Amino acid sequence: MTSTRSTVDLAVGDVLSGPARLMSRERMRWYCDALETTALGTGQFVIAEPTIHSDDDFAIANGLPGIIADGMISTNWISGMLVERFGLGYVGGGELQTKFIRPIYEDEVIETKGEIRAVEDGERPVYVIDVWCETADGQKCTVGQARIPVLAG
Amino acid sequence: MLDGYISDLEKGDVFRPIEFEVTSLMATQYAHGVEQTHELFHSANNPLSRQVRPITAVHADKMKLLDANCLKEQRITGGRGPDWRIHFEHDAESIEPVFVGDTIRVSGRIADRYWKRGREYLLYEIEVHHADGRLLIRYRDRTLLRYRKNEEME
Amino acid sequence: MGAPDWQSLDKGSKLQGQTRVMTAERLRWYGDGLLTSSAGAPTEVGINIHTDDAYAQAEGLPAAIADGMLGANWLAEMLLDYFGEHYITNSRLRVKFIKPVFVGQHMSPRGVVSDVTREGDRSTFQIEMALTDEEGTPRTVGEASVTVPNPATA
Amino acid sequence: MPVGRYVSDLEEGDVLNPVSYEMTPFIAREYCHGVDEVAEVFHAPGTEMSDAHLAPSTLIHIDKIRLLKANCPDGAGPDARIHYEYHATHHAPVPVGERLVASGSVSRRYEKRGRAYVELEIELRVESTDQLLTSYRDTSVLSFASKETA
Repeated sequence: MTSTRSTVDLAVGDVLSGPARLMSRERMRWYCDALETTALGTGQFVIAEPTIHSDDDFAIANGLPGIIADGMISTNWISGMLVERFGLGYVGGGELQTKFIRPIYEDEVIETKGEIRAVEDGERPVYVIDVWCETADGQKCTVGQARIPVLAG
Repeated sequence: MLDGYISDLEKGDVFRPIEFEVTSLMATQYAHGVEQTHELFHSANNPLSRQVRPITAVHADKMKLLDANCLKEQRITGGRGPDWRIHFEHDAESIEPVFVGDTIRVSGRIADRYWKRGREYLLYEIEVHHADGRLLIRYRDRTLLRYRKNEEME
Repeated sequence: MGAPDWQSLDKGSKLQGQTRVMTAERLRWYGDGLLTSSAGAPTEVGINIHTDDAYAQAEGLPAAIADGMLGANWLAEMLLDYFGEHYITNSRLRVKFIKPVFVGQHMSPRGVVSDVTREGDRSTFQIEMALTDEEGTPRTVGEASVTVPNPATA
Repeated sequence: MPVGRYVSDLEEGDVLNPVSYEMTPFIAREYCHGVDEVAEVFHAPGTEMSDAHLAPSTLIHIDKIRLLKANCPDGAGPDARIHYEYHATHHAPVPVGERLVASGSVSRRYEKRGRAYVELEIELRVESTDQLLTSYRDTSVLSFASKETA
């Protein structure tokens, strides 16, 4: 894993990519349970109550065609891509903004991507990166921007 | 002896085989349990174009086989025997992948039961075949029946 | 880890996997994964020698110990990282759990290519492997073989 | 004292009662496990990235959940809430083992195309030093089904 970068080694137009993953029913459930478990934070694992992310009937009753992924799953996949590429520069001083512009449905293959939009000059240069998740046929679902300072060596 | 506890098994016992369909849940949840994030185990979107069950999950086949043959100790549903066993050796040969959707047949026998340095061991020989007859995995597994030593058998 | 890079390996090459700390959470994730995969439905692990110190002590152990298969899977992951789907399609992995692994220990998968056999359009790599603790002491040891197509025919 | 019975009762200007908790290794690890995040820095100290055990940055979203659970004890309201925007700014790594305080307020509540939106501004600080770790803005839709045609 890359943890520090002392020089600007990415240019406008350079791309980042994470793995292509299936948004499976299980992945949706793992996140729901993790959310409840960590929000309660008692040290005990918790199985989440049914939600639009885990229960078909619940989702349909809320006007959805079926269960949809919690937007924080795709946000975390983008975040994971940034952790792997930028390490502490992202974790300790970066910024990530994402919007959930299209639901991610069960069994869609989702790719995580990024592209350097700008490198802002300054004592501490900052990468401005367009980030998004898209389906196999290129429909963007989660879109946003990250700002990550280039770490001094 | 079959149908008792696992500690009742003897050299030469042949298990009644089990047959079942490998589901996506079986593959993805095992991989999740060991933080294997490679997409091979989570979807068909991978170089083999079909979702694969991790080879190491043959260990779960052993558990299912034991549940079907040692009726006093069905561990999957929470049962337990007189002592907790300790896994000592895992030896899996993958001849062909086990894909999600395959119906597989798990068979096996107790190849040996013996004492060594005060501890008693079971040696399992297990095979996983596809329902069409192809051999997929050949598995040998050595397990201590209990951790605590029997000093008389040292 | 990027694309599998077995083509850069030769006799004597060293393999390295991700160092991980053994945690109580990881032991529960493994137990849940194993039982869910075995049962075919979400199943939670209960009290056993891997999840409960008191239970482990009653069995003569100093504390709860890791299920050996968790470390075996970390070794398997190293093979997957280097050999990709070839580890799935044609391989053998044999491991022995020679020393217990306790919560808090940092475990590192390591390997060395002990032999490469090139026959026709295929090569078979033999690998000696160990899961070592922070002192460098092997706690799980093993050997693996993986057969891959030669580059010209890949 | 709760600010609203339901999340859907929240109004612009509402200040949420802060929540204080210890960021335990358990919380960091379980969250990572839920999202396939395997970077070891979020599981243990002493990694290539950091001597300290760190919590993943995205856990700030769980601070929103904590604040809503504490301030709106009866849950979402008549409809399921849908998350629309996540925006976190990291000022320092979030250390595991520290007591943290999450505070927040409702910065906007507005209607758009028949749907009600709520925007929260949240800060996460170290309890003992008041050091700001993360600032976070979050937008949620209070109901997915549009009320325009209802």
